[in-house]
Amino acid sequence: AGCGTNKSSEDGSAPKEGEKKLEDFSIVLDWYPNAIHSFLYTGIEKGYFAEEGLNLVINFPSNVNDGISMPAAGKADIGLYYLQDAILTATEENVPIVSVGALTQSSLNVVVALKDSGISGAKDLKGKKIGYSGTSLSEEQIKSMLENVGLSAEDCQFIDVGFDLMTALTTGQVDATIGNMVNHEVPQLEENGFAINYFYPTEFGVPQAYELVFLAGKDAVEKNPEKIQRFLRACQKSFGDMKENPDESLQILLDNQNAENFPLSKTVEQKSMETLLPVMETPEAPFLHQEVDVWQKNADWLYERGILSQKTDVTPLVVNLVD
Amino acid sequence: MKKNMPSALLVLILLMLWQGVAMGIDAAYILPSPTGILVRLWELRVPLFTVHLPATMGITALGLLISVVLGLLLAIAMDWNPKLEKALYPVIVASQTIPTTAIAPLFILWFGYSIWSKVLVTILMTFFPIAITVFDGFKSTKREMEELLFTYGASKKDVFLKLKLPTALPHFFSAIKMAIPLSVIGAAIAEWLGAQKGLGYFSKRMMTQLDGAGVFAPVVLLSVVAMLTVWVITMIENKTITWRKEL
Amino acid sequence: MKKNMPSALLVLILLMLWQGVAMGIDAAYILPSPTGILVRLWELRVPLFTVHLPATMGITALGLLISVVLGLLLAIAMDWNPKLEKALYPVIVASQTIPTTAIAPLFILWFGYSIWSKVLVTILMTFFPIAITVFDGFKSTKREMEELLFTYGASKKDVFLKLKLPTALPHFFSAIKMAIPLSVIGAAIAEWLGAQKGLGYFSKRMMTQLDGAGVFAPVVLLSVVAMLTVWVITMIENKTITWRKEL
Amino acid sequence: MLRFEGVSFRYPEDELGMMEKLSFQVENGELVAIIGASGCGKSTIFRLINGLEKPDEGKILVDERPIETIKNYSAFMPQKDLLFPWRSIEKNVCLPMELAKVSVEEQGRRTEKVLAQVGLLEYAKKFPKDLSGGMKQRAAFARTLLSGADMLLLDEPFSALDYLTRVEMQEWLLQQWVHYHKTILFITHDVEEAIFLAKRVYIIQDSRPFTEMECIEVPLDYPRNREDLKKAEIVELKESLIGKLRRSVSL
Amino acid sequence: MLRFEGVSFRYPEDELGMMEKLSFQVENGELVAIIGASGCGKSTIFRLINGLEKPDEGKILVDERPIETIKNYSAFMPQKDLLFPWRSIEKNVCLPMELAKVSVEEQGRRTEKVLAQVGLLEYAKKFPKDLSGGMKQRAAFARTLLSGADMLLLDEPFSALDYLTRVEMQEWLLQQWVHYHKTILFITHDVEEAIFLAKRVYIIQDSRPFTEMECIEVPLDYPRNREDLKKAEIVELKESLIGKLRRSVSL
Ligand SMILES: Nc1ncnc2c1ncn2[C@@H]1O[C@H](COP(=O)(O)OP(=O)(O)OP(=O)(O)O)[C@@H](O)[C@H]1O
Ligand SMILES: Nc1ncnc2c1ncn2[C@@H]1O[C@H](COP(=O)(O)OP(=O)(O)OP(=O)(O)O)[C@@H](O)[C@H]1O
Ligand SMILES: Cc1ncc(C[n+]2csc(CCO)c2C)c(N)n1
Ligand SMILES: [Mg+2]
Ligand SMILES: [Mg+2]
Repeated sequence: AGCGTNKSSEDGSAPKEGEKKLEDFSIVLDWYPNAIHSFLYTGIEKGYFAEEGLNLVINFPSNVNDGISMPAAGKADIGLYYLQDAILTATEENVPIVSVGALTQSSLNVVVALKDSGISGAKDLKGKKIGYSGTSLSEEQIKSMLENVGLSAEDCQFIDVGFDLMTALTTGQVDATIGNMVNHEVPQLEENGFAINYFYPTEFGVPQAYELVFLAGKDAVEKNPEKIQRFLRACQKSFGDMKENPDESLQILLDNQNAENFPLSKTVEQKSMETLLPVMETPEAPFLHQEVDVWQKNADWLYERGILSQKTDVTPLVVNLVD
Repeated sequence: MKKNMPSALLVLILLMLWQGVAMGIDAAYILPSPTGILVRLWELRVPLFTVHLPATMGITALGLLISVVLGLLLAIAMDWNPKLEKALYPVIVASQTIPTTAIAPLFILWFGYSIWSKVLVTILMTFFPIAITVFDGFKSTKREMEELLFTYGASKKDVFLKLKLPTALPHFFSAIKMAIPLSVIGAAIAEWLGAQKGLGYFSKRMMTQLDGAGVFAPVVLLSVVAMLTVWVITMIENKTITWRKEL
Repeated sequence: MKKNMPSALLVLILLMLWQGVAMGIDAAYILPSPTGILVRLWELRVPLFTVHLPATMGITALGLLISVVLGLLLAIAMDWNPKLEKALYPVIVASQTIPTTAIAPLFILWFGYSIWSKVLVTILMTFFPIAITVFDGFKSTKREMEELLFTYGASKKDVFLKLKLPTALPHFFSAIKMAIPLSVIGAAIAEWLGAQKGLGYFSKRMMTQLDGAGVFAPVVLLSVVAMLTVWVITMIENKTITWRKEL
Repeated sequence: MLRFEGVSFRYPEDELGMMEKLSFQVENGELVAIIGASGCGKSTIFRLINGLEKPDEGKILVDERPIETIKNYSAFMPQKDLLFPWRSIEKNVCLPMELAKVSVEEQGRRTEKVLAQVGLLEYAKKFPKDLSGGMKQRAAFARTLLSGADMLLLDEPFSALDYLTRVEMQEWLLQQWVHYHKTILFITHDVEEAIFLAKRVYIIQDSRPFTEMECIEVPLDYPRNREDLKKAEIVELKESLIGKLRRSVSL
Repeated sequence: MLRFEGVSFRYPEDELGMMEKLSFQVENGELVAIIGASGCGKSTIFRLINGLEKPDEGKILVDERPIETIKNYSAFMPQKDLLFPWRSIEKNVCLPMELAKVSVEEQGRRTEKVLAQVGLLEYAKKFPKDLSGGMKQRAAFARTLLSGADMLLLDEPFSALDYLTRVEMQEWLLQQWVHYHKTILFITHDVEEAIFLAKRVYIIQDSRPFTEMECIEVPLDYPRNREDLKKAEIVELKESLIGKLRRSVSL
């Protein structure tokens, strides 16, 4: 294993020796595999990636931001990450990254609290302990929600709980968490017998966004766009299967799950799938489609909130490689 | 000053190398340059020095203090009573092999996000090395000297005070010097598990934002503080122990 | 066997206490009971033993090996050349104060999810203590003995082989025994930072699911392995070093 | 009174026993020398008296009480100086008094006196590593004298001293003995020293294990004079003692 | 040939110098004794010859070459035994030969022979801690003899030995000397020993710093006989030597 500074040379220029020899293509997920990732497993199972000459290697993130840092450092071909965080990191830290596709057309991120806590909207968050995954935007989202309802965020406590969003909430370590997915955490908590309240940050002034986007290294996209195109094509094909036959797709996911590590509940994932399918592809936008406009709106909002230090044109961040 | 020249030179060369490589890579989120780190340290001086440094220092100081007291007590107890030694020593050695960091998340369930969950991690990291090193120090007293004291009718306490304590003193210093970095590591780990302030927390936060220089700034701060402490202790040691090669 | 009785008894009492408290709390995610952990260990035996244990052992073994080799080489080099010592020793001591864990997330950016990012953390945790302890061992040779060898016309190499090496041997053993638990902790930390397998990783995942017994199962496994290794090394040490109190 | 009653002893490392059913006794206030070939077991006898080794068989009594039951009955000057490197000479000499809880002023007084007598006053503040071999031996001797015990066990106390210093130390020891009338056992390789100092001389002979020690009375009264050593009977005694020293080692 | 040329030396810890402008010389193949009061600086002279201390002034030459430029010219037997605790007696004795790259068989042969001569053959496999004080001293002596150097420096080599063992060791040393004709310097407190062994005796007198050593020729030829010591002139010499030993210490 080498020290990877000359990142693109290994990935980009591997010669294709016919159909047999598959090229490794590594992806870093945003979270542990769940329904939203079904299409990837389906694609592997059905050989769609192999058809494109790719051997898809799925990595789970070990840090919350691996989805952006690994492709940026050239240690992965693609990563799944959150749109607003991607804008922030890419512009503020000059991380050479571009988005090559959107996974969902709307936000899924919700604030969750136990019913007992009496938190049912942004106004109740004042002075509470709020757990988040360490993405700095979560803090800003809470603050902006509070200000949106005319409160100040002064005495909110933010606690970085990493991947332990659900446990921090259920064990009473925090009063509310942000960074839960409406499709997964919500039904999961309900199935586990917790009565919860949840609400979207978008209800309180945070702009709609493609929750998750595919990020690739700028270099890699410029030097070898074709490789990523192949990946995206296979994804689209896989998503087609997922849409056609969600149960089969889910089953493949469940078969591939790492039960000892992150067991999935079939009923929860079924609910999740129901929530997801309508937002991953809409009548207006096909799967993976993204509009620079949505990006720009978010960037402008970030600037207004004082999070982005400059007004930024995000056009270079968005590259549509397939349609 | 003069005798530190070679070392200063080496550090300088290493820093220059680092700077060179960092400038070559030119991606602060992969490897920030030393100058970049310094700049960031300056920019962040207010939160770092007023909030995060005190928080981490509090954890390490408290943790170290408790560890030293506990470790010494345990070492003394084991030296005092062979039964206790037989019972405790293997357990201590064994307990040292427990990867405390792995169960550290549980501490948060026990103590919440209070300082104690972090102090506990620090204690668990430093307590065992101190106890064992000091105890080994007690054990390494010269047999013949112990016998001599015994013939003077020395009580156990006398043997302890007059012979074992001086013999173990160098070990005690080594233990402290070993424990300081460990306590810092312990605190950094603890702050990862969940904290609202502290240099470890700060560093992690910067990592999430891929702010490489920001990751290093608190690390540099922490190790400067640790270095100073180790240096002070070495000074005290050199003043105290003049007979190392004569025993 | 018999001489381990007190220790076995103590462990038993502690375990029973633990069991009692755990049953009192009756919330495995806060404090699992020892029996619960054993049951879980049994249930999880296949993935633990076939996947995660080998992964972690690989990291620690590789890390330790490199650390020992590097640490010894460095200690020898510093002993060999006073200039090197002057240059390196302060740097090594200082570098020990760097909370490596805090910058460890960067290693993943350097080495990706390969084993090397984890091995690096392990090395950084164990390398310095080994180098320093062994070097201190070299330094603690008795002055008069060194002088004697010198009058025999011993070369530097001779003094090293005939005097310093035997003198430092006990230090070497201490260093190894200290490094083993540290390497395990290092591996556990590294696996936290990013891994797809390994006992530390496994334990962390179990935490996310609030499976308290599942958190402890790999921890128990790890420390049993570490304990066995330390035990083996202690056996070797006792066979080798019969003159500790005579020097 | 010190009494060995049928004491047997063997070092676990050795095949042959050291001594078997050894009995002898030393009265209170006696000054007794032990001589014998190198490695014959002299130091071992001291180790037994001090309780540093346990007899395999038999009893060792001091004032009719088994030594296991009493404390502080003897002061031992070992063959090696065993000065503590972290204590100055002064502090080293104080050690037994510290243990006996002697007041600090008293310690200071006695230390000063004894250091003057062994000729180390100007070295009081130095550390053992700065002293010559003979000086260290004198410091160890001074330390032993200041322990309050009634029985002194001296293992080759003057071996590293030059002739004159040695003679002075011997004379000084005799004075001390006459003054305080402590029981003194000492090991020496210097037959003349044994005769000059001791009332009785025990000789360990070569057989291994040895079962008895021959005892020879020195026909001199105290106070003694160096000139006495030139008396014909004493010169003869000396020759006969040397003759009696059969080595257990085969050269 | 060993020559001191105006050597001055002072331990940094001391105020007073140890020696000043000291000059003397020892011919190759000579056997020379050094006597002097305890703490007068005898061991220090050996440390200087060995290069363990550097003279503040003056030169020390061996065979006309400054000692800094040569190696392996002397074998030193220190006052303490300094046996390595991790080596058996056998291995301890081998040490200088290992350093001189003597073949293993040769080492074995010589070790066995010398151990037999010092009466430690059956202790060859034992470790230092299992030996008596005198035995350790003999082991250290054996070790020194086996170092190949042409000049032996013996610091009180026989101080811990009983009279008979000591006499035998002395005689054996003389034999060795006659046989190999090495240069031997030894420190002793036993004036008789000095006279019996040495051709010349250096006496260090009390003034501090000392500037010269008085040299006395022993009027005896080699090989010598113990009986010679009873000659009137030798007895007289002995008395006069003792008379000359002025202590530098004030008792
Ligand atoms: N390492 C040292 N550092 C400082 N002073 C020392 C050192 N070694 C010896 N001295 C001093 O030097 C003087 C002479 O010491 P040296 O060992 O040469 O005496 P010596 O003639 O061998 O005496 P002895 O017969 O008692 O062994 C002593 O007064 C001692 O205090
Ligand atoms: N700790 C020990 N372990 C094993 N054997 C020992 C130990 N100490 C001494 N011996 C053995 O016991 C014998 C007698 O030793 P001791 O020290 O009593 O002799 P010594 O008469 O004092 O001789 P010296 O005059 O040489 O000091 C020796 O043969 C030695 O090998
Ligand atoms: C199933 C599932 N649960 C939680 C997250 C984490 N997450 C969702 S939104 C958000 C905040 C981004 O600023 C975070 C951390 C996920 N990715 N997938
Ligand atoms: Mg003895
Ligand atoms: Mg001397």
